[in-house]
Amino acid sequence: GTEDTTTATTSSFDQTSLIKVYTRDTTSGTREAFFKGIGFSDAVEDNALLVSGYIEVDGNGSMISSVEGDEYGIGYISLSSLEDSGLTGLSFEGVEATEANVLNDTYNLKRPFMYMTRSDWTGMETEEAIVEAFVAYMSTVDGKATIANNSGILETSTSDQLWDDIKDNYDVCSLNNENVTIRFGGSTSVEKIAKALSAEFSAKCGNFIADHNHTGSGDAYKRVQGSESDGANYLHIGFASRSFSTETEVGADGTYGQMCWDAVVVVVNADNNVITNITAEQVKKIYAGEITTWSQLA
Amino acid sequence: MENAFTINQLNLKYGEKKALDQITMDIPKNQITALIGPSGCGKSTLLRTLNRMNDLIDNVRIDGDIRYEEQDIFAKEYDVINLRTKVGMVFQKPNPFPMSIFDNIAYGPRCQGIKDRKVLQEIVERSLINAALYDEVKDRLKESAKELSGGQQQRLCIARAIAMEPDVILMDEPTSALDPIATAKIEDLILELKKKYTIVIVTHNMQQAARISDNTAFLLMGELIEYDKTDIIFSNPKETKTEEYITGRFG
Amino acid sequence: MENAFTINQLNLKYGEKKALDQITMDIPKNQITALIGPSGCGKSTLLRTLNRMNDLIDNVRIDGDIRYEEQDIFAKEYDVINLRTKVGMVFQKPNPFPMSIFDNIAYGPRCQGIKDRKVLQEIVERSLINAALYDEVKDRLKESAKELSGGQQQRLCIARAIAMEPDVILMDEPTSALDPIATAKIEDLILELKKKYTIVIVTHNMQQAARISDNTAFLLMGELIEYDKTDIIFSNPKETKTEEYITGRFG
Amino acid sequence: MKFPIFKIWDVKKKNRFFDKLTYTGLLIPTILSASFVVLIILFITERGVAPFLPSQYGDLSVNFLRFMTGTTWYISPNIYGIFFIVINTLYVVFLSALLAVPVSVFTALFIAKMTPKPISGFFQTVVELLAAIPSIVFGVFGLGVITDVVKKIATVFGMQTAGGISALSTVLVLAIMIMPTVTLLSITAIKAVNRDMENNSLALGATKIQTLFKVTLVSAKSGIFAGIILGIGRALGEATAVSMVAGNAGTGPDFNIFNTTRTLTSTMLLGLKETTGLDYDIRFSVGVVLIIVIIVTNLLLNAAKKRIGKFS
Amino acid sequence: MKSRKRFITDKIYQSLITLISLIGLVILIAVFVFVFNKGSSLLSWDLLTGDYYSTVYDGYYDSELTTNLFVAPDDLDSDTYFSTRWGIALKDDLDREGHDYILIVYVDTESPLANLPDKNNEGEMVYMASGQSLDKIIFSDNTIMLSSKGAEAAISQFESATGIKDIMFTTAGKGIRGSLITTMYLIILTLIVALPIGILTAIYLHEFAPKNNKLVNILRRMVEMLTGVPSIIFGLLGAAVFIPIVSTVTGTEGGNLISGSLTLAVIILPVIISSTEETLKTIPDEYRQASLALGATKSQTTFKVILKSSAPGILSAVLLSIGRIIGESAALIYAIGTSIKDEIIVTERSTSLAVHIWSVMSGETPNFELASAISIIILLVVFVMNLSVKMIVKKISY
Ligand SMILES: Nc1ncnc2c1ncn2[C@@H]1O[C@H](COP(=O)(O)OP(=O)(O)OP(=O)(O)O)[C@@H](O)[C@H]1O
Ligand SMILES: Nc1ncnc2c1ncn2[C@@H]1O[C@H](COP(=O)(O)OP(=O)(O)OP(=O)(O)O)[C@@H](O)[C@H]1O
Ligand SMILES: [Mg+2]
Ligand SMILES: [Mg+2]
Repeated sequence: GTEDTTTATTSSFDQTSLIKVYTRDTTSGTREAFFKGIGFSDAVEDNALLVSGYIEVDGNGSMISSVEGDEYGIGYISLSSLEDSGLTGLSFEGVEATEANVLNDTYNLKRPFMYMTRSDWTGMETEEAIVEAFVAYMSTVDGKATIANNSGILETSTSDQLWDDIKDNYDVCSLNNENVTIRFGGSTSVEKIAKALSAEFSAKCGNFIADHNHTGSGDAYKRVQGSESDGANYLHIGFASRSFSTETEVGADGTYGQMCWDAVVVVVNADNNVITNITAEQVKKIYAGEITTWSQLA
Repeated sequence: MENAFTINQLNLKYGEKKALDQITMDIPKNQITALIGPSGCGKSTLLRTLNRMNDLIDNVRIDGDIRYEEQDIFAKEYDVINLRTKVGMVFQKPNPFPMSIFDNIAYGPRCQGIKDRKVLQEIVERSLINAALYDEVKDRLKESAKELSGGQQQRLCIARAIAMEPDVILMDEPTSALDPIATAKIEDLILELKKKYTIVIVTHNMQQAARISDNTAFLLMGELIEYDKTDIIFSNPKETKTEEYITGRFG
Repeated sequence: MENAFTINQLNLKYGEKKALDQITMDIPKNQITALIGPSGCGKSTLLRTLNRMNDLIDNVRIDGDIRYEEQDIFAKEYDVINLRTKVGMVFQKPNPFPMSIFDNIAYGPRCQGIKDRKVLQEIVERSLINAALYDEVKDRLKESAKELSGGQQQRLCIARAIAMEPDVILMDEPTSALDPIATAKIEDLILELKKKYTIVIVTHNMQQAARISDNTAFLLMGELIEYDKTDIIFSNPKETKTEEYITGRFG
Repeated sequence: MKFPIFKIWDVKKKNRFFDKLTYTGLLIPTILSASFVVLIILFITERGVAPFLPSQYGDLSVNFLRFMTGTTWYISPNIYGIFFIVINTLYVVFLSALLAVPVSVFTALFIAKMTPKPISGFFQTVVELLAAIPSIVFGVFGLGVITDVVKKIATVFGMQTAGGISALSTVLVLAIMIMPTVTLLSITAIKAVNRDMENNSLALGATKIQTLFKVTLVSAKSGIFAGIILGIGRALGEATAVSMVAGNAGTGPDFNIFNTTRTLTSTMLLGLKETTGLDYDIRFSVGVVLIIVIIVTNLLLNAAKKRIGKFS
Repeated sequence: MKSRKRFITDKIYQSLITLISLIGLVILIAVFVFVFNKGSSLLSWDLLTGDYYSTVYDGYYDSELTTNLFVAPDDLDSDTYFSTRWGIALKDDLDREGHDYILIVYVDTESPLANLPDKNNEGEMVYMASGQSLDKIIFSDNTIMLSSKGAEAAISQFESATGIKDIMFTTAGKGIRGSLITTMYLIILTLIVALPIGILTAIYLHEFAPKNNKLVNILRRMVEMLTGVPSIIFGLLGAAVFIPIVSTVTGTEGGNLISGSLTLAVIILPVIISSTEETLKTIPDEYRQASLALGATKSQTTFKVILKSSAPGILSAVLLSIGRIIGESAALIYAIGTSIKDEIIVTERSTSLAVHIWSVMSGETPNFELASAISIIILLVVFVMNLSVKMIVKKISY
């Protein structure tokens, strides 16, 4: 049921029903941000701690369609997709999930979007120059505007420069790069932002070809500096929707950084008229199986 | 003399093609009637009409009538299934079902709703004995019927037809796929069956017709050219066409 | 009189089953030799041995020898493919390839590497004329051979064999699937072909053997019971078994 | 008169040579075709075995026994239990076959024997087209339609499902997915039944339905069974659609059709691209188990098929 | 009496079969209806033939803005906003992937926007026109217009703006032409590889291989086992084996059409082998004997008679394979990748319609409509293939 059916079914919401708990799988960056944010870090990689009968879904999209189909469900999604999702986003600890609240650090369910470039550029000097320019572009007024336009959460400051101001530092962009392919990849969550950035930056940088092959955050490090960096699916720049692991994904200095933030928001079905706000304590109890029915929250 | 079938002004068309043309003939009870004629003359078609197996072919149009035991078999309320239990049929190529010998013969009775194992056993045995097959297969009733030789398979098919206790048995070139020894056995069997059943047989083999049948009908291009006692047809046919065909060099 | 084949002490086993037992006989050139005998006696087996078609069956063991034009056909270095181009074969069921009439007949020559369209055209026409089929099909050489009637198909198969210019033609019950009129045409054709080719024919039809063959061999359970001029076999056989079989009620 | 043409000995030699060449030449593609399975098995066992080797993962290596008998999937850092997943997979696939087979066989009967030609041609084309729909579309259909239906069914039974996401939905999606395959192969098998045999049955006074059940189906059973085997193989190997409606339960086995479930394939697919290290390799171990399950099922079904097809 | 009872049971069974099979057919047709229902609104010629990537135009406007006021055309909808100073009408809309964007509804011919200097190529111009999408503007005062804020906000920013440092607008994009062409290439390349290997293997196994030979049985078993391998595993094989091989040979990098085709070829191999073998089984032995008796060699017999007669059966195998190729996604994600392309080069990456659907469905916000629209196109392709193969079969079977 989408928005149009809400009024018809609201009255039928049965508070004595069991809460159905939806979670992403253990590899998900969203899951990591969520469980860490609610103070339930052990559950990031341990399904056994979760209430029995939880449902594990394979992506943000599945999460949306699943909770959309279950009036008694609870889950968490990326803030960027909340608006189109048809779900109700809950305030967390009394703080509404908004960009402003993320930036002023009052809203704590969030995760960083990261990028990492190659460290070994042997034989790809032009590509290196373009990627370097691209990274610079991400922190210009222009680049930040585009990131924000695609739901990335970031701070702008008056000291930000325009691309016009710095483009002369990047000679490569005044050349014709129509035959150069830059390979983007990594997280699917960052795909939309990355595509928007590359499309407009290509126009500003000699029309290089942007080849996007987004297969997951795990491939970001793997394909730029890790085990597959010389393999068939190597990338020039990869994105991750979480921090790079300090053990297994250590990139060379200066090759990685944060693009922006994404917030995670706890969602319930649009028919759910029980709550609009939830505390970390409550969510934790729900996911651990200590709170099992909606009436306990009413 | 009583008739099993009375055929009157029977016409049959496959689409636009006329296959039977104004056939009128009686088929007497407890005799063997042979249908002969060159290939494509309509023998099989006529035979299949007698138990309405032609119903299964699209595009068949029939007029005229056939009476079986005084009843019009084309009448709307006529029970075809019942007709087929009374008028059994044996085909040119032996085609037992992919089941055991026992199940093959019990098939018809079972379709009639007979379930009692003992009754079925009795029917199977009797049919096999009547079809002169019992001694050869009595020890392997549970084995696949496909493992029998061609001649045995054809006798099995006859046994299967007999098991229904029909009044009439239609046979379409029942021996043409068999070797002479198997043929001889089947011919003996047919002569034996005549005591109890009315038999209509299609054959290419002039001598077979002469040897076993009481009456012979000669068809040509869908028309019934001549129909008479077998000895008359073979010794003294009225029509020159019949004579030409009979005395052809074939045998 | 010259011989096409000289068969000496031929034994053949399918696995453990003996199918031919010490066969010794000569097959004279440019005559028609008929093989008769009850089903399963080994007629087809013997025939297939003559052009080594038995090679295709697993588990066949042969000893003894067959000489074709003085050469041992079982010799290691003997060229089987060549043998088969010299010794053509026609089967019981007409089996044209699913191609046009023309391509059917041109098939053999093409396999020999003849590509010239004109030459092929000539071969096809001459073969069809020799097989007495030309007039019936000359306007539709491009049409599928499957659309011909059974008798026409069988003549097509004969034409196909003739197209190879063989010396011998083996025929395994070539008319048993045909109606009498088609049978007559084929018999005429066989008698015609005899002028050019050596013919060995297997038949169930005693009268056919009597009508067309020069020599007749009677086999029983893999053994050659009697082999002689056809008129002697049919009028005055030496063996009682032969007599019993010939005078049996079968035709 | 002889045709003056058969003197071309070199052509004959060429033919003979080509014939020899063919014999050996054909062996090459055959061995090539056969070798792929070796390649696959080597490739995935190489990775699939790694998680159990202390030499690869040291203290983190997975305990094989616990892996094979476990009833919980993934507890950090190295506890993976696959036993319940195998059971759930077989359970779900069994139920979907139970549903799909009769419907498919009846549909095949209907199309092959009970409808006039133009209509049956239309239906057959529908079924053929469905066989080509990408499986993800069935997943979408499952999520959009089937889960809704299941949710309602559950309410009737007084149960609460997770918005319809459940074993039952998985069963239904799989059943719909394998129906085209089973139906098409059954149609082929039924159409191949000798018409004479059916006529014989009718001539014995059997009704059309009796003939269909007792003769046609009996004669076609071997072909129909081949279709069922293929369908079950497809159901076992299906990943995309299943993972959308299964719910991926973390523990089990669970035989309640209204609860969520987890299959081997959904386990492999889930997070495959985000994960690294042990958690990545363990998915290949699941793949090995899946292949073994498929092969064993196939062997058993084929043995059953041989027995069923005894008389035909 | 008996006969009457039988008549009734007969009718009951008959209705039962009809009922159950109709239920089956209704469910199957429901899948169709669902797909059509969801997808038909997006279906258009543009979707089929359009580029996936939109062309980005990047312009600026630093001249004095004339004080002329533009007049809105009178056919504008109520949800369309008009700037009298710049002569442009905007509206919020959803693109084919379901994302919000600002649609340019109208640009006055006199509008400065209709004719802007190109920011990146001196001396050239870019032209804003209706149907394009407005993405981002940096005005002279460094205020920024973002499409995510909606059309109304954009217009109000326009109304107060004096000059534009940077304006980016794009063509519609999101077309599937590239994926459609890739799919066609995949079908052709895959069949080119798999058909000969599959048919020759089937011929060997059925015609040439010694009967009851242990080794042959093992080979056969191994081929059969391929049928059971889930496609996701084929994908991993493709990534680990075929991509490197192709890369080495062609000198290009990464997944490509060829490696994808090779992987698909392995997937359909068992289908082709088993259907061809089934067909070979149905060819009467008489043909083989007749041919051999004419002095043909075994290979001549096989290739001239047997293969020719089995052409209809092989064609239906082709049909089955095409279905499989078109529908496969799990394997291709690994063996060719998910990058959607507009210009298709066989040695480079691009992706098939099924993977395109997968991308659409696995993004942050799944888009049922586009997925369904692409499915309809897949169904149409299969339908056309289906009909043509059936026609060819009719033609070639004697
Ligand atoms: N199902 C059918 N559809 C159309 N025409 C048919 C059909 N069955 C038979 N015919 C045609 O009707 C005519 C009579 O056929 P029928 O089979 O009765 O001949 P027949 O005398 O039994 O021949 P044969 O001795 O070859 O069996 C033939 O011309 C035949 O081609
Ligand atoms: N391929 C085979 N494998 C095993 N046994 C065979 C094979 N072909 C024939 N036989 C057996 O060899 C014997 C002779 O068979 P053959 O076919 O030569 O007889 P025939 O005289 O031609 O009989 P018919 O008149 O029935 O054609 C028979 O007992 C038969 O069962
Ligand atoms: Mg007939
Ligand atoms: Mg024989």
